[in-house]
Amino acid sequence: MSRFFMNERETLVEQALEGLVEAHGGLVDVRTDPLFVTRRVPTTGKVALVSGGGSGHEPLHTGFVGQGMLDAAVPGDVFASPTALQVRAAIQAADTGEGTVMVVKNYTGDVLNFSIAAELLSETHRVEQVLVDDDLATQKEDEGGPGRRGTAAVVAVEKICGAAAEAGAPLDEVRELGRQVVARSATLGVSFEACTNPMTGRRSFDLEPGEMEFGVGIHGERGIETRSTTGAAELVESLVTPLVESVGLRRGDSVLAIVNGLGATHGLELGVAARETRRVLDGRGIGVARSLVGPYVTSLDMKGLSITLTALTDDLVKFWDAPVRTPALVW
Amino acid sequence: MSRFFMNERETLVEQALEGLVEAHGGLVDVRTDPLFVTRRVPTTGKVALVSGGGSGHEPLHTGFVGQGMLDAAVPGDVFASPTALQVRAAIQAADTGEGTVMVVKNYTGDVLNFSIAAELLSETHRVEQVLVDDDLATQKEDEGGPGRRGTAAVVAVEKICGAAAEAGAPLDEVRELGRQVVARSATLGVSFEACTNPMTGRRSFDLEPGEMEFGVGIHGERGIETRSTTGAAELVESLVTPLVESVGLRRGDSVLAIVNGLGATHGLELGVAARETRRVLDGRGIGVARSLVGPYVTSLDMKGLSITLTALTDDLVKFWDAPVRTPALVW
Amino acid sequence: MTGDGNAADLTGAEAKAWLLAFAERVIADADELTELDRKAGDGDFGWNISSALKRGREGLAGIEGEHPAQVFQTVSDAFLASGGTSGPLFGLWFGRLGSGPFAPWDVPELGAAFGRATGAVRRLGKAEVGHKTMVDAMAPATDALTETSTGVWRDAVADAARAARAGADSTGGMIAHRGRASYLGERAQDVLDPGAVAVAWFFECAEGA
Amino acid sequence: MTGDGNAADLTGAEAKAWLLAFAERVIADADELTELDRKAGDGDFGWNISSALKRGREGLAGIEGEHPAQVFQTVSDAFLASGGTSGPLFGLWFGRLGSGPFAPWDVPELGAAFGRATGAVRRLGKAEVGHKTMVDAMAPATDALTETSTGVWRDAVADAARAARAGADSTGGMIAHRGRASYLGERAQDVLDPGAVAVAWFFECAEGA
Ligand SMILES: Nc1ncnc2c1ncn2[C@@H]1O[C@H](COP(=O)(O)OP(=O)(O)O)[C@@H](O)[C@H]1O
Ligand SMILES: Nc1ncnc2c1ncn2[C@@H]1O[C@H](COP(=O)(O)OP(=O)(O)O)[C@@H](O)[C@H]1O
Ligand SMILES: [Mg+2]
Ligand SMILES: [Mg+2]
Ligand SMILES: [Mg+2]
Ligand SMILES: [Mg+2]
Repeated sequence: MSRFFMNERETLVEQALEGLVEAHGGLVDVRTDPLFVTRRVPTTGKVALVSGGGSGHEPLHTGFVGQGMLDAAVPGDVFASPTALQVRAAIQAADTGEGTVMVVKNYTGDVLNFSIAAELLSETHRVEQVLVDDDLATQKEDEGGPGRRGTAAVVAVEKICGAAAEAGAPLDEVRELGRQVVARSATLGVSFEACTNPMTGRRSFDLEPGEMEFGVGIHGERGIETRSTTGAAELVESLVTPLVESVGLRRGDSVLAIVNGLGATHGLELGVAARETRRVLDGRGIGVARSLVGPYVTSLDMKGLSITLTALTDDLVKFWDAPVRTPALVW
Repeated sequence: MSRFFMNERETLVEQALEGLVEAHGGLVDVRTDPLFVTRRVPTTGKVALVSGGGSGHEPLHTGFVGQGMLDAAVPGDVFASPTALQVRAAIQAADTGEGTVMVVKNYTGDVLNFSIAAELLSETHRVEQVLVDDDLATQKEDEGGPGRRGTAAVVAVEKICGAAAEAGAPLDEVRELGRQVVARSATLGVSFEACTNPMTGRRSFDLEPGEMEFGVGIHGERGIETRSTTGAAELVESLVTPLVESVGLRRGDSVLAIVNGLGATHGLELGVAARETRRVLDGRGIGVARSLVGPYVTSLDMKGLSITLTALTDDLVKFWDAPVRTPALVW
Repeated sequence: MTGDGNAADLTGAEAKAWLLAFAERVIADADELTELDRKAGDGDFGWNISSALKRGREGLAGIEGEHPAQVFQTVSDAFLASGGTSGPLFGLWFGRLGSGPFAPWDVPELGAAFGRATGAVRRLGKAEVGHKTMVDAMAPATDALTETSTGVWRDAVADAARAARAGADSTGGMIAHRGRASYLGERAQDVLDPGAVAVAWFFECAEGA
Repeated sequence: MTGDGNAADLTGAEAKAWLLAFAERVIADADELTELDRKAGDGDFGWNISSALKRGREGLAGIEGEHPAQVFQTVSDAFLASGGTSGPLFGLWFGRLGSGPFAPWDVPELGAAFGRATGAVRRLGKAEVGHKTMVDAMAPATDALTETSTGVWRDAVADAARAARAGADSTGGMIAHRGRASYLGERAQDVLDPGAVAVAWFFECAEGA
């Protein structure tokens, strides 16, 4: 039996979105048939920013629709890509003539459905794609593979591209900014307890007491290694060190740090993680110029967290700091 | 072994607060020895609003410090009252001469320590108290008992008193507004899985598959009854019905609904709960004028949620809508 | 047969009858496709494609069938609303066909439409002939349509059907390079690719329509 | 003994010596108090009060002891930083004493200060004599201080100590109405209240100081 609070599985995502509108009706609106979320008041005369993916990661992406961030978000079923039809409809609704940038996390289904939607609109719409593949745990040497997964860096991409679009940047510039954020970002996650399947109530993997799963993604899959649990200081060190190398950070650089809860991680734990992240980076002479701490890209009720570092430039800081007004992010 | 992410238990709360400042340094500041959180830039010439209580409920209260809400928050250890010394120091720091309203959840330790702090300052400071006791599950007939527990209605109290104080309302008025909110509010919670003790990793109670605990508070204690799990529609009905009665809501009334996650409850689940809350109230002709949906008053990693209804007046709506700028609430 | 234009051209009504026949065939024999996907994938292909075609059939019931483009577009939408890998790829294929001329199609137009459609699937699926996918049937069928010397659409499609069938058969013996079957390597070598088989059925269904 | 005022008045130095003696006594015999709280509560009273008084001792080491108020205030802060129920209540008690005159205290001032302090504890703890709490020792001791006819502080406090001891002893046989012991009802009836015992120790410690 499931302990997941819902009515039927079939209506879960749509009913949850009705709740989103209940809570944030001033910011967002939900369209059905096909299902997607738009801004309450569509904005014209700017590049449209559209994203989406499987559900179960809330507030991603639907919580990031609003002024200064997404124009539309397209939710699939839990851990399943939205359909190309949904994506196409969302682009048609959001694009007011300045073109659309799609922010897509690198999963086969998402890439396929977003690309096909764009392809089908190619004669009427200018659609560009930013592929987010920040997860170091899935770094492989082979060229033919699916490449790295997309995880929490997508929040930075959506925030920064959203601000640029809002500021009137043209299509190519918004896309290039997004690609720049991706190129400057890396993420690693760790899990202390797997998430439970909403239908069966079973955990997606088991850990013995004293074990944690290193290098997890956001779909309940196992990571790259099962390790012994350690204190926060040591664990954050082991997450941050490969990120620093991968992004190529050097003394004097400054970063955005996203300390992301995977679902059931408590605010106290994320606070400690944020503190340790700063401490580790301080020790390497790298400045944490901005940080975002909270459950922004979740994996149902997984216990764990991910850390994302994005190397900043003055431009990126400017767009990060620009006002945003969405259900999950406001400043 | 614990799966709770931290360094040592002794430093947990303080390190988590360093993380809060890391993430929201523009809004809040942490003082140590004794430990409390203040606004980054103290505001003068207004009534000070101070709250606090045990940790493990984040973002409550430390996440509600900032413009339009609290001036200071005083965190105890996990599920333990802060000391009177902390409270006294926080009041001394926050009170700039217009007096202080303390918002206190009704638990013996909190009441004692806040009252004693106020008592000790009675010759130099004007300190008033709003006691929050919204939890219907602990309603008893006997006069001598500790009375109802304080839970999620405290968010409404802090928001509304905060706005009034910011608008320049005098001490008595801020206190009366807070008491009015308490008198017009009621809360009921349900748990699908108990929270785990950060040190032992043990759940505070066990539920068989297919069971849920009705009427829980926010400290992992059992509720009033173990019931069979039901779908969201039926469960929300069973939570909302007694609230409507207790608050004395009638057709045509309008409410603030707080749909609060207790820690490990997913955004999808809270969305469904918000939708069902609106549906049940609609069916009774009661309007949901405002809703707040999210994990605002948590109980570590408890799976479950609470629903709070506050009967609104024009005044309360005005203060609810007033701008707020805190780590956990911004509009 | 029905159709107001030249009998050699594919009319909307004929296209609609063709697609309805395809839907019927797939819905009737879905288990056969599922069985192939069970051996070489995750066993949902029959369900994916038949639920798409049930939706497609409903869509077709609601349109006149003015020209082939309208018909293919309707079926495309049904596939695009589907999950799995095959749903969006078939949706794209039919969607590209759906941007063909808004009038009966002569054989060169037919070939050009399928050329664009199959090209899009190859590009988006990153699949070539020999990768053991639907493209192994689509590509030779498309070649047959574009290289045919007949001017009668039924004859051209019959050529395409033969080529598609041969292509589908050739997937038995291939090691998959795309889709879930690629995880199985040699273990699924003997199994026909269900996507390719479905494409063969598609071309074959023109005959009775 | 030490002290610059009238030998009959309580000086800061004397108050400091008194409190240090109390701290020593409690720290040495904490287990005795813990044992009582184990029988009638949650067994942490000895630890709560002795850790507060260790902090208090450190605080006292850092001050001159200019007048009793400063001494009591210092000890108050140490208790206010403590958990449990007794920590804040003792913190309040000493805190109220700490707002007495900034000079040596004569006996009436001493009585008045304890009157305010005990009154505050009764009010905040909602505890009356007979409820089986620290108030059962505080109240009679305070009465003894305010009603005494002596003008010498040591004599007055000796009276108070006798009254406090009698009060503490009276809690054996009481059914608790406040604090954790109240959950146990008759089952803890025979146990002395540890808070009251600690108050008796407090007054008794003035003698050697
Ligand atoms: N990259 C690809 N390009 C073209 N066709 C593909 C590709 N991957 C899979 N296919 C086709 O999709 C079929 C499987 O479809 P389906 O069962 O719906 O997908 P899934 O693997 O997501 O369950 C395969 O038989 C194959 O023909
Ligand atoms: N309401 C009250 N008023 C006065 N004293 C009290 C009250 N409740 C408890 N006490 C005192 O506190 C003592 C217990 O202190 P302690 O062990 O620190 O508290 P806790 O019960 O929180 O562990 C009791 O022996 C009693 O003297
Ligand atoms: Mg399949
Ligand atoms: Mg599948
Ligand atoms: Mg005790
Ligand atoms: Mg205790």
